[in-house]
Amino acid sequence: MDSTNLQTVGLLIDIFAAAILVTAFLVVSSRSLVFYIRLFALQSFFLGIVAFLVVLGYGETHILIAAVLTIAVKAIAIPFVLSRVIDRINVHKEVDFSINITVSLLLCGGMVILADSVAHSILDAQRADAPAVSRVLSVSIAMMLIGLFIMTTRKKAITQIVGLLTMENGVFLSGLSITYGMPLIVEVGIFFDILVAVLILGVFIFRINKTFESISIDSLRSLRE
Amino acid sequence: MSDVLTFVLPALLQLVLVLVLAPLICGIIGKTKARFQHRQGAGILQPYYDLAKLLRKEVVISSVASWVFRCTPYLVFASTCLIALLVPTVVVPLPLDRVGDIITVISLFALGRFFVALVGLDTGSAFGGLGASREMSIASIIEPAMMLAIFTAAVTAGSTNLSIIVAKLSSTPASMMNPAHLLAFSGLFIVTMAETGRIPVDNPDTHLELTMIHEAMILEYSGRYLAFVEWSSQMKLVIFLALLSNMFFPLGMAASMSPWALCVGGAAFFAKVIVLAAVVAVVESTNAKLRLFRVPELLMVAFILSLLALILYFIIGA
Amino acid sequence: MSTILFALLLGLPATGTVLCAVFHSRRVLETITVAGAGLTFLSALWLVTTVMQVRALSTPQEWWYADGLSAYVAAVVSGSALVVALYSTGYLRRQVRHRHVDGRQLWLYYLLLNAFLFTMMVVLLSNNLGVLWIGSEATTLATAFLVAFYEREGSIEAAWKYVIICSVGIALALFGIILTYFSALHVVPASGNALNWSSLMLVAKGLDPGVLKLAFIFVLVGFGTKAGLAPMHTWKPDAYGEAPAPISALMAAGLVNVALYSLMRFYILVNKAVGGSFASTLFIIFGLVSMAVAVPFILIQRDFKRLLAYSSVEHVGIIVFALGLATPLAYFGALLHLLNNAIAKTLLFLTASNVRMAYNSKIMRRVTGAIKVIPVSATFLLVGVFAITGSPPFGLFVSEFTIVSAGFAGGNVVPAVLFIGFNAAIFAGFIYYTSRMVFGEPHPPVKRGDADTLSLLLLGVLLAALLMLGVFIPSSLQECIENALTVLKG
Amino acid sequence: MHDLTDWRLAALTFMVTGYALGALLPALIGIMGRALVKSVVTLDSTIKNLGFTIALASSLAGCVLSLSVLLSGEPLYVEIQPSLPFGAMALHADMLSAFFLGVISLIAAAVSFYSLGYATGFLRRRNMALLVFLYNAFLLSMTGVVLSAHAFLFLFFWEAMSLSTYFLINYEHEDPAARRAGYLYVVMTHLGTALLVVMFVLLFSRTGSFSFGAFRDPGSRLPAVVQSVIFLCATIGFGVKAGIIPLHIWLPEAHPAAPSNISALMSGVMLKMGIYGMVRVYFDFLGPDIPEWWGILILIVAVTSSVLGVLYALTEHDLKRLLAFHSIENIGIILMGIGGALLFASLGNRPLASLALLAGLYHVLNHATFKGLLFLGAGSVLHATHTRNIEELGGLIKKMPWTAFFFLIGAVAISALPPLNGFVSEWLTFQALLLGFHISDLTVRIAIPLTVALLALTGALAAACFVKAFGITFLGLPRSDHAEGAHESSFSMIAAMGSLAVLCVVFGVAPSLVVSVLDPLVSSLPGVHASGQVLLGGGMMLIPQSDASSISPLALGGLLVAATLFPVAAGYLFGGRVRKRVVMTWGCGLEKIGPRMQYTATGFSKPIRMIFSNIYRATHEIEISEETSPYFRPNITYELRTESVFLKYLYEPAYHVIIGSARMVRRIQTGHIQTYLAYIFLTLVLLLLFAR
Repeated sequence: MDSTNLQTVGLLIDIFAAAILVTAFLVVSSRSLVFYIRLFALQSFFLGIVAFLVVLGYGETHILIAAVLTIAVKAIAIPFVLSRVIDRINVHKEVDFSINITVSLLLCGGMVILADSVAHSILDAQRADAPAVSRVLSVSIAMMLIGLFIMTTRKKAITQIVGLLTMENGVFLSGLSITYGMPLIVEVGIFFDILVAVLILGVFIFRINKTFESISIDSLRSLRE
Repeated sequence: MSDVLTFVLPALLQLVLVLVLAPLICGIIGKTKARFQHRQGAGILQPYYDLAKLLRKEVVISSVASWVFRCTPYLVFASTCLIALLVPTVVVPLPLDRVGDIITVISLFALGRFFVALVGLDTGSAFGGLGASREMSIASIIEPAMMLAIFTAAVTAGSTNLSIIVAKLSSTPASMMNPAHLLAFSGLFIVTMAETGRIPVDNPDTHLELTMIHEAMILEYSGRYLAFVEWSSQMKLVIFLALLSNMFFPLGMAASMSPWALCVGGAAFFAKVIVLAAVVAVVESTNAKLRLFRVPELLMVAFILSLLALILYFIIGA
Repeated sequence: MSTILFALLLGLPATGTVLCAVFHSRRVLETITVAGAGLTFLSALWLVTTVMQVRALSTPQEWWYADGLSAYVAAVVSGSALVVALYSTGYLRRQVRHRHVDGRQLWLYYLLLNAFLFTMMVVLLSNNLGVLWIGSEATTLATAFLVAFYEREGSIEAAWKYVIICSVGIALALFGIILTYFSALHVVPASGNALNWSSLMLVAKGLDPGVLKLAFIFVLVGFGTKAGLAPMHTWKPDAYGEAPAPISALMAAGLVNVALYSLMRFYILVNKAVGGSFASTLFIIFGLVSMAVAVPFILIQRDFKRLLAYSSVEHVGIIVFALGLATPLAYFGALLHLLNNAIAKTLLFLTASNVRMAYNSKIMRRVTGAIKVIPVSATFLLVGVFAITGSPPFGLFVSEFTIVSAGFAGGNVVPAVLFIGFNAAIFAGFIYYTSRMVFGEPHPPVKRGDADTLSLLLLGVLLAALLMLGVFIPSSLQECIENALTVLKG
Repeated sequence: MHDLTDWRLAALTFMVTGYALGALLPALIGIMGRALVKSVVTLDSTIKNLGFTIALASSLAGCVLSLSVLLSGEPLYVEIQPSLPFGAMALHADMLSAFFLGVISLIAAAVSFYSLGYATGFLRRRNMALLVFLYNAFLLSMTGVVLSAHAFLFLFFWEAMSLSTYFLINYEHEDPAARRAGYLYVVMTHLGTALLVVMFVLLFSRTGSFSFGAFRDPGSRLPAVVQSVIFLCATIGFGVKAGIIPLHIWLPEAHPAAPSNISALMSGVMLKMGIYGMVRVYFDFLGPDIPEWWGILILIVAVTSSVLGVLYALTEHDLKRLLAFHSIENIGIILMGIGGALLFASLGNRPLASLALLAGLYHVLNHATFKGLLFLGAGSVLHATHTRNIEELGGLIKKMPWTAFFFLIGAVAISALPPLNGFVSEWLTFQALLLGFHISDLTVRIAIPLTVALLALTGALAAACFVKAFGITFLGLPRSDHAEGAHESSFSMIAAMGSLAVLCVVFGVAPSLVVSVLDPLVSSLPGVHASGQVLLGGGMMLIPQSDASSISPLALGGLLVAATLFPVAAGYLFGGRVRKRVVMTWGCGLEKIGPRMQYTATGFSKPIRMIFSNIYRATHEIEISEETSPYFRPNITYELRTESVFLKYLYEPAYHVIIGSARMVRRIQTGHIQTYLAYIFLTLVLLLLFAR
């Protein structure tokens, strides 16, 4: 594999990383649960593509499995589960925000800047891969912050799951693009965990809906000082 | 034989002196007061007759009273006698001066007072309680006042031993006139008036419940018990006068056992006590009895005077 | 030899889980769980002894690894698991008798209890940081339904908060792990081992400090959330308050220590790689903040399980603080405190469950005169509270005194003084509520009747252990701690 | 000499194991025996007898040990090697420890004997095994405190002492007052302990060792600032236990709440543990370089405690509360000695410092004896009448003559009246302070006279208070059925009180015994390191320092007795034997006087309340019910409250601040999961900023 292709791969990775970030912003800016899930599916799909690119570029074959899993679990399985949940309890719109959309977008921008500065500051410049790494790193840190931000500002239980998954996508992005994936078993285990987690949370959403006649977590406020 | 001469004899002599002198002084004071009131008044020997009479009369005891009631007269009398052995009157150093110092003297007075106050509560009469309460409250101020007053004299001598104080003072007559000393003296004088139950603090010869203090406590006493209590309070007066005179103006006190010196000392002591007794009588006759709750203010004055005396002594270093 | 050990330690709980999945009869489930926990505990002790001879041991492909530290924590965790398993039998019988629990729940309980133990063992014995992460996430998932066990509103709410918050935390931790991996990629010869603790320690000096710092921050927040360090502790009172008492006990005595263990691993690594006071400063700060945050909630509290939860926040703070002091004496104190806290917390949560069953309420206002209703449990409660607040003659006094003196000796005077102040305040709160619960007359009158003898005996043993640790530390334990200490020193 | 140490070791082991057994054995019997023995009463009485007898025996062993050290003058030092991370530990009995051990054991012996009778009152009512267990544990921990020569050991026993007393205060926990008292006590003392921990760890951080030997050695002197910090920590930490004002608030609550035999121990002995700590730290660890302000501070504390203590005592008519306040007063008097010692030492006048300290320690011994005696007396009264309120008592001297007599002795002693022990120690204190008059230092010249004045005031007020306490309780007519139905206590109780009364007399008339022991003790302390130079003349004469002033209590006592016989004889001489007629007290013309016509305790203290009204800030309300006619009032209730300044202006505000801020902080637990996630989010962001 010669250097030019390597560069193009690197370029593509950056592009898709950017695309992932954009999807995250779109999640922040939208108000329909279905749309959230679709966006998340898209996001995971891009992530899968990044994985494939890593395979192409660096010949880490075991990542192939990781890529397939990503698309299978995150772009298909989890969105499917979540949309089933939505249909069952037919709640489709996110109405209540803690912070309105424009402000949230501004804040997310701020987070990107922070992430970027952090990513730059920690890497010593004389590393060969410093610029590339720092770009992707900043994207994934930003993703995590944004995911967390979504969880703190949106009030539907579903949205919180989406926010969580967004964070994890961020983590994965970094995992793929700066370390070219982890040992296979670890990858598989992680996927398994996430799947189970989502299932459990799905179950809880059902129970919450059953007990509280709503999935707005504002109703989950009986335990406090 | 020799130590009988040097110890026991002088001690006993002094005790007898005080015992004998006490009723007389009261008689004199009584007479003077009577004169002030344009009365004839009883003879100055009247107190002796009273005591003799009381000693022979039968005793009436409350059925409520306990053994405290019966022991107290003897105890009070005993403690007063003991004090009489410790306070220099005619001659210094006293044979027993090492046994107890001024703090002891004050504490012994307190001991007597403690039991008399208990007697006040023992018979279950309201008067007794009233007297005891008032007595102890007043004592709680005059006792420290007295201590401070005497400490002023004590620190000049660098000792609380009465004989040493007196000896030191008589050796340096100049220090008798220093301001700290005079303050202390006036403090002690007020204390004396209060301690011996005189106007303006208390009125010894009335049984009016609103005013009386000391009399109220011993109201239930009669006959021999009363005799001893009265006698010891008369001795108390003499002792206080002795303190007043000798602690501050130890003029003409005998420094040895030589007959001549003793005579001079005796004369001086007699003179001083008479004078002071007269002063007491004058004060009593020219002042009105204070309301009970004004008394503390007067006593506070005594306390402050004594304290000032002590502090003053330090600041100007005497 | 080493393989057998790991096989036992991981296999026993795993098989226990599987068997529980198969069987449904109460008696069988009980036997499986107790036997599993007991054997795990024994093999953990065996591990401890073996690790004393050979510094560290690991499986051929280096997936599993154990040294003094992991052995020590494993022993503590499995020990408390055994106690909890034993107590659970009596507990659940009573619950079934009172119709609080049906057969399905019973089965689920034992199944998840075994799974919980298994996942904790995975974390403690994994050499690969990725596996460690998987294990930690799995502990959350295993306990999720246990927290929601009673299916009341409160328990579902608590479970939701628990899972969400911990998953968030753990996700951050994953990122930290990836960064560590990244920092090691070019240094460790075989990139397959680049996540392996053993190989990371070898090359620690060569790791990129900048990246590792960032990694540590994420790991600290991540595992700190699971350990319940303030301000990430918020799930703790809810989860501990709503879960069945034995589970709360195991979470406070086991899960917390597992999370602390993971923190320690990275702490050692970062100290070795970055050096300086970067990590230790963060630890001291988080420790003090956790203790400080616990104070007001303990001074004013209505629910005694939440009270204990906040006390757990405090004690995690104490341990982290001690680790932050970073002197051998402080490490010793931290490890000792880890054990003491585990025992005391188990004791108190289980006692609290006795109280709750007698009064059928965990609101402290409703509980008075316990000494007359449940004399034994009440005594244990009172004494246990004195133990947890660090009064002699109990173990926690020894460990806390060690930590304080280490703090002063290390020149961290102000933090140490704060430490003492917080402790005093917490003492005031604890004793206030406990004396109100224990003494006086029960009103309205409550039927007299304590827990079953086995449970009480169990509590007695725990109390005796605390008492013993207060007056002397067995030489074997001392060696064991020293052995773990060498690991901590890096 | 070797054999000496041998049997002293034996005594030590006997004592310690004795207490331990006394604690554990009865407890075991109590637990096991329930199954075996049917009748609870027999079981409990065996437990009681066993436990208290063992306590008695081991406290006697303690006496022997302490005497052997005090007389032989060579300390006992036992190295022990516990497996704890604090290095080698040691028990030691140097002169100071031995003295306090003696005080503990003396009182403990008396109280244990007393308890044999007293505790019968708890049979069938209470858990005897628990009482016995706690009692012995309490004694063990106190002996441990004075004997331990290692910071950890000391703190260990110190807290054990606090815990056992906490449980003892809660022994009758149905009474809400007891619970409140117990809580207040345990929290206050725990705060004190926290400061002690700081103190010890400060000492440790410099010396690197926890052993007292290391703290003591002059090589490890700390910088002046740290020294002062340690001094303050010690003063507050030990002051809480000693009950100095303003840290005293727990004391008047706790002492009444505990069973009376325990109150006797707490007031007589446990407070002295605080004093022990102070002396140990000031003169052993921190001496000899002492700044002047330490002494001044202690003197201020001392004066405040003594005067306010006695003033508050005067308004009390709960007998045990009254005694508790007197403990505060006496601690103040003790501290006058200690403060004086510090002051003189700081000015380099070591002999005088040593004299002052000697006076203080002497008063420690005395207060232990007479306060123990008084509390035991109060216990007997409580035992006989089931009330502590002296307004309901009276006339007990007829019902319980022995108790009355011994209580009277205690009262005379505590009022510092000759020739009993209280007088001697206060006299020595006076002498020490008065001799300080010759130091040419302005602060001293202001401080000393004020101290002397207030000491005098304290003594007088104490006398007034005990006239009230004894008079209202024992004299006059019984004021209630409680008092009517009173009966004399059992033999063991009387004997115990008697023995303490004898001690009060002995320590009074034979001061040379005590002084000759105390002087080498004091001069052995590095902070003082000089003899008090008290010449001991013939006839038990005390001549401090110069040849100037002196007393001879023995001679005084003798003369007093002789002089009491004299008037008897005189009266006989003049008027023959006394002729008595017994009639009812004159009732102002009414047929007979009733108990309600007597003076009440409240009435008794009225004049003093008026004199010191600005200290009491008393508020009283008179409630007159006029349902029938304004001329015939069926009942008039008079209620009087004196407010505690410290509670109102120090503790309550502090409490409100703390709780208020706690309420504020608790809001962070909002219940919103978003808030919680936001916390994580912000933490992360902050840390990222921190890392850059």
